[in-house]
Amino acid sequence: MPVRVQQEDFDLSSEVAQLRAGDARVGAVAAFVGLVRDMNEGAGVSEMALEHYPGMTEKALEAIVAEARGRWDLFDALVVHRVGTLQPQDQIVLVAVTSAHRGEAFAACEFIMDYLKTRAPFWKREVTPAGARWVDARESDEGAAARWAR
Amino acid sequence: MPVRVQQEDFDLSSEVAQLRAGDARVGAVAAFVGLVRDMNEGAGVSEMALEHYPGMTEKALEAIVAEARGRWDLFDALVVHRVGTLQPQDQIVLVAVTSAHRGEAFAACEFIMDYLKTRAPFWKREVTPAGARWVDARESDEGAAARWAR
Amino acid sequence: MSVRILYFASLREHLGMGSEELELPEGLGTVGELRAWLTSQGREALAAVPNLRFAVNQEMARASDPVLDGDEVAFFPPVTGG
Amino acid sequence: MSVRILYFASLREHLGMGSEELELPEGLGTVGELRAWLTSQGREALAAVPNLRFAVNQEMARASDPVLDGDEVAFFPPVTGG
Repeated sequence: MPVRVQQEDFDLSSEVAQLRAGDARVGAVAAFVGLVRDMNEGAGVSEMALEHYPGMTEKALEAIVAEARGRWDLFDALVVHRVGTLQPQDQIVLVAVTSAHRGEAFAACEFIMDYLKTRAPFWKREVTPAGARWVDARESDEGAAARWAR
Repeated sequence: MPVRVQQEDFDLSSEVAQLRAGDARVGAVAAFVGLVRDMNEGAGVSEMALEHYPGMTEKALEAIVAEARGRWDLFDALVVHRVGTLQPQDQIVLVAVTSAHRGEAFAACEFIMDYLKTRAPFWKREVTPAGARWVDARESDEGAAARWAR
Repeated sequence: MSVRILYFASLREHLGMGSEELELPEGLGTVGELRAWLTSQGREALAAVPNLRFAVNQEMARASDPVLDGDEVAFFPPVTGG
Repeated sequence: MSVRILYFASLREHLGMGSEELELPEGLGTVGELRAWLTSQGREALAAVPNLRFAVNQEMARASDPVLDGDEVAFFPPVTGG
């Protein structure tokens, strides 16, 4: 399964080890981990909750991974995204990609993150001293995804 | 120490955990791992030896990390590069970068790899069925590094 | 025709519900028309959320995309995962 | 003047040595001149390696960079780490 949505935390080393297990063609692994920050838009964040759209989330992530595999020569790709309640410093998302060479691994990994940020149905709600609030989408994320248009 | 040259293997999770330890400002970790492939330039590779220039290697890697920190808003960056004898599937190099946002983490991580590939004094020697041979530098690596010129 | 409607995040909170099953009146052919009708039926938050997004049968959709009998139609604010 | 010379990788193998300490004759002012002189002194591999690279005191250098008394000068093929 190249995509997983789960409440549990994940371990970067074991996920990457499993992704490339036994495949000696792999010369490059690019990985990204997104984390809960204790500060966002100028306010302290003490807790974050992640809501998603079960069913569509998995389909959207699989479509993004399939699109990446169509664009670059990858051996494998993995997306793990957590849902539920998280604290600052907690891991939110992992994207890992294996390829023969680094250029393709880097590009595919960043592409998957940029598309995930604008196309995968997750929503963040954060708790600040002023109360809980839904996180606003960042315009820069639309711009980042648009770079890959073709 | 942001750079290490060592014979021993490294663990991706522990390196990243240490890099971001206690820093709740970190929202993004980009990491790259380079691995020994069992095939290069059309020949099977059974073993690889990595030679380096002790003293200069560390300085060159530190200069590359410093350059990356000057170009992007990073919290921290780490380079671990192995030397000695390695087998296919072994880890060769780790580059990991922490930042508030993913764009800077991805750019800095790829920049460090591209510069390392052309400016850090390491040389690979691989054993193939036809005997041992020094790996030739790839022209595409010069091109990748030149992209960052400014 | 009959459709299943889903609401997420701030929209779900404003409406006080995550989903509903509805019989639609004749003449509702697109997601945009469905949205307008739902707004007129007391679900004003559908007009208030900036940059509202749509999905039909769990795929991102546009206001001009068709809605058919048995479809699952979702409304939500721009996504903020990652 | 006296310099320490280092050779790496295929160049080290071809020359059969990794380093040497040398007294240079008068008139050798640059890395390029040092290379030419070394080649003329029986170290022909210095002319044979394509795209030979240089470092002076552990920093990448050019053929036109100066060599001074006490310097550490390294010659090696293009790097291939990572």
